[in-house]
Amino acid sequence: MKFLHEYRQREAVEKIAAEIHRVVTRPWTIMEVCGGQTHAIVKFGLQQLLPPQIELVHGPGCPVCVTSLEIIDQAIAIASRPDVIFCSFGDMLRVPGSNGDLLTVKAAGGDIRTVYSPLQALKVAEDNPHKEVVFFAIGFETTAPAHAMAVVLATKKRLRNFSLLVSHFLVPPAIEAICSAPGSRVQGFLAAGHVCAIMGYEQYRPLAREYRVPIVVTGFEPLDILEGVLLCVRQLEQGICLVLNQYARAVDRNGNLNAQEILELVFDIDDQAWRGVGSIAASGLRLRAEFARFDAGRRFGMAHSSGPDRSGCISGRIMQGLQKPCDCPHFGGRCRPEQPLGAPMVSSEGACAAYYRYRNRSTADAH
Amino acid sequence: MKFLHEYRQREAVEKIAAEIHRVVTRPWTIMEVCGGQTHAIVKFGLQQLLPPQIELVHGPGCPVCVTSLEIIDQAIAIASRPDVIFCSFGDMLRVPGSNGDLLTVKAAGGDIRTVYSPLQALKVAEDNPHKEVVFFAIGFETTAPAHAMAVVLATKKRLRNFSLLVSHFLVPPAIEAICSAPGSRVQGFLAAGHVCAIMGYEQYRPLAREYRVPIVVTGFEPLDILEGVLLCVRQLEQGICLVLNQYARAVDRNGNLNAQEILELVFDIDDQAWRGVGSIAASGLRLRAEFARFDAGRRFGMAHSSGPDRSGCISGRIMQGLQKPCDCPHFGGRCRPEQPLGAPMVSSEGACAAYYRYRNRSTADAH
Amino acid sequence: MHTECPIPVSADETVRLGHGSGGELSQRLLREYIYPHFDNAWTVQAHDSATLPRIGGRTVFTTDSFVVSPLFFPGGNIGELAVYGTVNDLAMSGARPLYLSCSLILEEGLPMKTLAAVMASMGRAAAATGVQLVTGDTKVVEKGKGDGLFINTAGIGSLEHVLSIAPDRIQPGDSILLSGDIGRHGMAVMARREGLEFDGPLLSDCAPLHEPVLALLEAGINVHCLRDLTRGGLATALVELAEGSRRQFSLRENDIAITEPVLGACEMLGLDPLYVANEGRFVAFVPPHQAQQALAILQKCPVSADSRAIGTVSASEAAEVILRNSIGCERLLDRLPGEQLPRIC
Amino acid sequence: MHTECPIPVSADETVRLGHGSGGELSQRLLREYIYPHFDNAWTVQAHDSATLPRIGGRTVFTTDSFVVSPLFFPGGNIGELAVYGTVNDLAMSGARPLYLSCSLILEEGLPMKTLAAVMASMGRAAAATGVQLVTGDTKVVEKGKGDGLFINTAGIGSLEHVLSIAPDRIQPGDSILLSGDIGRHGMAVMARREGLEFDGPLLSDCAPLHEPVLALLEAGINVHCLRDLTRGGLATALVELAEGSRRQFSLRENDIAITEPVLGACEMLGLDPLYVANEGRFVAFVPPHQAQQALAILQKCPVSADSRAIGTVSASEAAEVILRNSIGCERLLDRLPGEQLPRIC
Amino acid sequence: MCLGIPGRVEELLNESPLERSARVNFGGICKEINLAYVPEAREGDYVIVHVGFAISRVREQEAHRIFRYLERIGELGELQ
Amino acid sequence: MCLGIPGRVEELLNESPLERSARVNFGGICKEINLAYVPEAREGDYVIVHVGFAISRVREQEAHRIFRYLERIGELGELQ
Ligand code: SF4
Ligand code: SF4
Ligand SMILES: [Mg+2]
Ligand SMILES: [Mg+2]
Ligand SMILES: [Mg+2]
Ligand SMILES: [Mg+2]
Ligand SMILES: [Mg+2]
Ligand SMILES: [Mg+2]
Ligand SMILES: [Mg+2]
Ligand SMILES: [Mg+2]
Ligand SMILES: [Mg+2]
Ligand SMILES: [Mg+2]
Repeated sequence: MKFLHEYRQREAVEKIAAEIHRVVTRPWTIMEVCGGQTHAIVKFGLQQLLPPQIELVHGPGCPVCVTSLEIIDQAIAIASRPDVIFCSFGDMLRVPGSNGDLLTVKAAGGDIRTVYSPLQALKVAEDNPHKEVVFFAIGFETTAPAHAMAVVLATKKRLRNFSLLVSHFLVPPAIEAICSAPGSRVQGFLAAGHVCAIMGYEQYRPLAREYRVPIVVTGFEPLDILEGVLLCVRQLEQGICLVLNQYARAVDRNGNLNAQEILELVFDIDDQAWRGVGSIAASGLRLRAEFARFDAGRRFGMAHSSGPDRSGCISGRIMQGLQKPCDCPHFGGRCRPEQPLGAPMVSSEGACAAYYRYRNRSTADAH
Repeated sequence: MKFLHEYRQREAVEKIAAEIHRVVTRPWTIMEVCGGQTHAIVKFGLQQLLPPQIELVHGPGCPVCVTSLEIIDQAIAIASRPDVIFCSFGDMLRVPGSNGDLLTVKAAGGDIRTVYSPLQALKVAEDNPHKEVVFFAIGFETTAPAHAMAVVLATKKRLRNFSLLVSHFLVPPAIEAICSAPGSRVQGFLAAGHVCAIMGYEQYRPLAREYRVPIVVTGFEPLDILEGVLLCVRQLEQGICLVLNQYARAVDRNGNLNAQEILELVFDIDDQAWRGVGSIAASGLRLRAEFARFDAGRRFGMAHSSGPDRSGCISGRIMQGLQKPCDCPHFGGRCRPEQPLGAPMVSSEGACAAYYRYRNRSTADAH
Repeated sequence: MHTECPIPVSADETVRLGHGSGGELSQRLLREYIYPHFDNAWTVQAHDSATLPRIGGRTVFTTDSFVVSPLFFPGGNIGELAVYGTVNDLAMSGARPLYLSCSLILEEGLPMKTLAAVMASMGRAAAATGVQLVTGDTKVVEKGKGDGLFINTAGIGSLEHVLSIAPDRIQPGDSILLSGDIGRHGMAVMARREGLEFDGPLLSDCAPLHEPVLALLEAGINVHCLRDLTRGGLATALVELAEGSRRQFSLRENDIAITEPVLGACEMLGLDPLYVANEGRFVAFVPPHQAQQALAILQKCPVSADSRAIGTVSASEAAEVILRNSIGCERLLDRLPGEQLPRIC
Repeated sequence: MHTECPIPVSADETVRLGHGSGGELSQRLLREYIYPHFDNAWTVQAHDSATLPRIGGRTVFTTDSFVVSPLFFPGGNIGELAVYGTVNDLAMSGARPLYLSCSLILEEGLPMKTLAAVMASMGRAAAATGVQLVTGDTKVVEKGKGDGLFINTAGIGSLEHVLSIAPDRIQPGDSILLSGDIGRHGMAVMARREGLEFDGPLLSDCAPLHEPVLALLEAGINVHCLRDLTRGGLATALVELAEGSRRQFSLRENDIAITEPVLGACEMLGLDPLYVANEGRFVAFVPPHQAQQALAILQKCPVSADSRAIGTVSASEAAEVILRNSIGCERLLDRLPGEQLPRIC
Repeated sequence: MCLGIPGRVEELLNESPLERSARVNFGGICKEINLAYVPEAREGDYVIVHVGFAISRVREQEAHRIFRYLERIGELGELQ
Repeated sequence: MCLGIPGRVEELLNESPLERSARVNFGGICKEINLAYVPEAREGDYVIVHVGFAISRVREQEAHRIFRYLERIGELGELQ
């Protein structure tokens, strides 16, 4: 496939890796913000190509990982209703709430459907006028325009049985929170390419300046990630803190203005709770008052009621680079891939799941 | 089982049969009105015990057989609705409407449940508050009090999602219609024991007088039926036309007054269409105005729309004793037990099904 | 970090789609719920098939899927049924049942406890019958696309004699033996059906039938045909055999045992016990001169202790079944078109 | 009144509960829809089991239930799958597939046309593969308690050689051969799943594999182990074998063929093709000195024409599977916990 | 029409007039039956049951009538 | 977050602004994708697709930059 294969070529990858080896002189800790990048790093084993001085920290950029326990519990409550068809992206189904996950609800008879796109959920609503169709609208800036468009189209089509359970996150406030956290070890960031495809990257300049961290807008293929690391390390070695765009084939400085327009039409910025991390000011989106009738939480009278997460999962600290999976008391015990306690154990490229896979090896270097 | 086995004893049966043989001198045509009696006659082979002069004609006393095509079509339309749970006695499911039967609707996904009692349908309504529960209330005087009680209890329980598709028939007007039909061959009647358990048998006296037919209220076991025949034949031979009560262990002259009271509370008498026979004045029941909200036909806006029965089924004439199954052009061709065109082919004791079973025998004497 | 699994799969878990994925959950399901009840062959070979020792005699092969609802009914459950049903089909060929496969279709949401109870029951039933469960398969379907649990068993048996036991060997004069009272399984299941509930001493007859069959063969009875009475009941089985053999059967209703509770339930619902399902009854066609001996042998086995001769094969080639009933009349039995439905009339 | 049946069962009929009752409708279903596609054995014996000719060699026995949705997918349907799947499990023991059973669980409302098409396909698949469908069963479940059609097949094959083909025979140094490109079946099915629809040249690989296996054996290849790649895909199959043999496998990703459409679909949904189901691919473990010869034999059979050596068994007893990927890094493959779910991230 | 069979009243379950019910025994198996229309039925009585409702109480006296009649026929027959 | 992959626009299917869509080809398999946010995309263009929406158009020029850079590294390496 064009624009994929060429970024997975061994020769090119090795050249970039060699250049990183050549440039590095000291240890550096770099966070890839985005779960998609983490996925590629773990799956391709990219850490194996890096010099030992470079430590990659897996960031919080995975909506599956950061959606709060409270929202998961709301999703479970709504999906359990007999009058509801609940539509969700596949990877949300296994994320544990206070008591079970969405797959459990499905196994108990809840009508839960895996969708690829919010447009599919819209179609389900059109096809099932006697049911309430609720779409679990999770994501970052990349996904928000799709959800915004679903709201716009539902309005246009006068759908009365469609609503969204919104759990939307914004990246820049999270990066700022990580930078300003006491004890932060992160010295540079690979920013999330697809988020920037929507939002551009002007917002990162003040962060880079204020916290003195280089930020490189980075793609998702091995070559992209390694070049991102190279652009970051080169700055770190030289003491520079710029925002650079490694992923220029897909990202424009100003982002996608069409998408931003619809986004602003439908959503307001609001404070947001990140699972394991806590509330971060102005780091989320909620439906604007004009579209409040699409708010599933409101429609089904969801109370803000989940207690604190008592699972003992330390995912928040792992995603901030403060601790490692093996520091978690549940790792490999109560928490295992087939029954995850926390989100990083859910997908096979989640930080904890990746550690788990390599648990029996002397060298845990492959993650 | 007490009150069953003793009425199926060979010795007793043979004694009664011998008495009939002794009494008969000429041919007589007697109609057993009730489908339950027909069932017993066919299943036990009672015709084999009777002298050849006595011909039993199977009457119209089977709600499955006489419910009109229009009502069956309404049942099919209502049962096809996705918001409906349709409850019916088992034997109604195979009766053909203009286009398919209820089993076809079920196979296509309709939620159709076989119930043993209207009380079960009431329970289904209580258990499924988000669904419309419709009960197919078919029957004669015997069953009507059960349906009336369901309406009373639904009122008491304030059930808003329960309704009845009523198809109720009264026996005396049908007997009168048969007696007064041109060409009628029926010379005596075995009246339906369980109908009389509810209604008593005073109503039959004017009929017996006017049409000069003996009428014997008869039970359902071999001994009952044979005694009923004996009591009828004896009168015929002697030229007497009385109403006699063979089934005194279950039937009182005045019937069940408790049941009659509730029956009158809930139902009004009305004209009624009998499948294959046509409309008979004052031969049916409909819900009284006070209980109109339990009327499923009204609730679902059923139009009176079925065209005439174009199937060519001659069931009406068979049930009046005017023709025999083998006179029907479809018998054994388009109409067979596994795909009945008309109701008498539906149950294995229906007149046409019984004929069909014996079609390959030289002696068709067993029905 | 060498961690062991400290969590026993909790008893209130339910089946999830992942249990059918072939992944880790599937492995646990097999390890914890299924292998313990099977013979080592399957577990040890850890392969998708079982290599069996050489089979003496001709091989008999059969299969049945079991879809009973409810899964547990008075007197049995789907697991036993799945073992006995296939054992019985093998026995009806006169074969010694040897090996069974077991293929499960689980519906998402099935309680693990239910699965555990069914599998344990299968294991016990196999052990009691002397067959080995040697190969299997497990699939999981989405909620609403199954009915809790379906089980398929296929079976292999060996024919250790030279008789052909088949409908075409039925001869005029043959005595028809019935191994016990009828209608119990069907009515026991119906007693637990939603809405029809009734209670009382109604137990399924669910049982393995190879023992009386092998006893007949070992005693040298020239068995002409055998048939277990399952769906459709005694009447349907005999109609099939009458057609298969092109013979006329004459039955005596008085010799067909039906218990009072079965009769009561049938009368209440307007069902005919001759057409109600059984799971531990069979008919045997034997030459008239061996009928008494055969009956004595059957009556010695607990499962067929109430065997009786219920009729004979007549000389006519009419391919029909005639029942002479309790009051001395004749009734022609035929196949029902479909399922028996409860009547009101 | 001797009337013949003038009505052909109409093509727009659907399955009803009565078709599973054992009564007249059941008979018609068998006569018109099922028997025509089966060998005479079953029809003629008109019995609940098949008596088979004596089987030469040891007997291999296997079973699988097939629950694929949709029933028809690009490149195949559930009927073919049910024949090939069991043929393949027999072949993976090195057995010659001989006999299949066929047990259907029909959901009320299934169009008769669909059933007819599936059964015809099963009949053709069996004929093409040289196996005989000899015994079967049909059940009907209520609407909403099935998924159109489930098929179980059990299979019997004969082992005509003395090799043991099993995980514990895998040796250090063995060459791991893969019989073609992977991921096609799973993605072809997914392409037709409600809501995920995509179109393009994606055909299931659904095919029988006995021919290349028997060719290897006939050529005297000392086959150590075989495994067809079904649910869980290549990765799961190899992890199971690594655990079963307590050996470490090293794979070269570059030698594992994946077509562009499969890759495209996987990328789109965030799935890993190594874990996607196949229905016509297998891995063979052979001694290194015979690897070239084995590969040549496989490549001569159309179904395994694209066979390649994809890795080797190493001396370590770590019981793990290591993939060296296209950029030269190593990745440890393990079992997925459950089903692969489409990702957004 | 109207399948009705006799069963023995075993135990009253509900005494409220409209929902008056009892466990009724049919050859050993039991089912809850509405007795609203046959309030006079007592434990040990037989009732005729149709679609879950008792529609009449069996009068033992009347039930035996036919057997007495048959005996008379028998006697007559012997006389002849 | 945000699985996005490049596909080639094959054929415009719907031209209404909000529901603008095209058949997009991913290695041979095709899916209808919403193009409302990338109205400038023409047939033959590549777009990055996320949850059924095109979020940006791939700029070929920029896509080749890294390979030119690698060539330069290579040349430098040879010079050293
Ligand atoms: S091991 Fe489990 S509980 Fe611990 S941090 Fe990871 S996901 Fe959370
Ligand atoms: S044979 Fe069929 S069509 Fe003719 S009268 Fe009987 S039921 Fe009606
Ligand atoms: Mg069988
Ligand atoms: Mg059988
Ligand atoms: Mg069987
Ligand atoms: Mg299997
Ligand atoms: Mg279900
Ligand atoms: Mg198998
Ligand atoms: Mg296999
Ligand atoms: Mg298999
Ligand atoms: Mg069978
Ligand atoms: Mg279904």
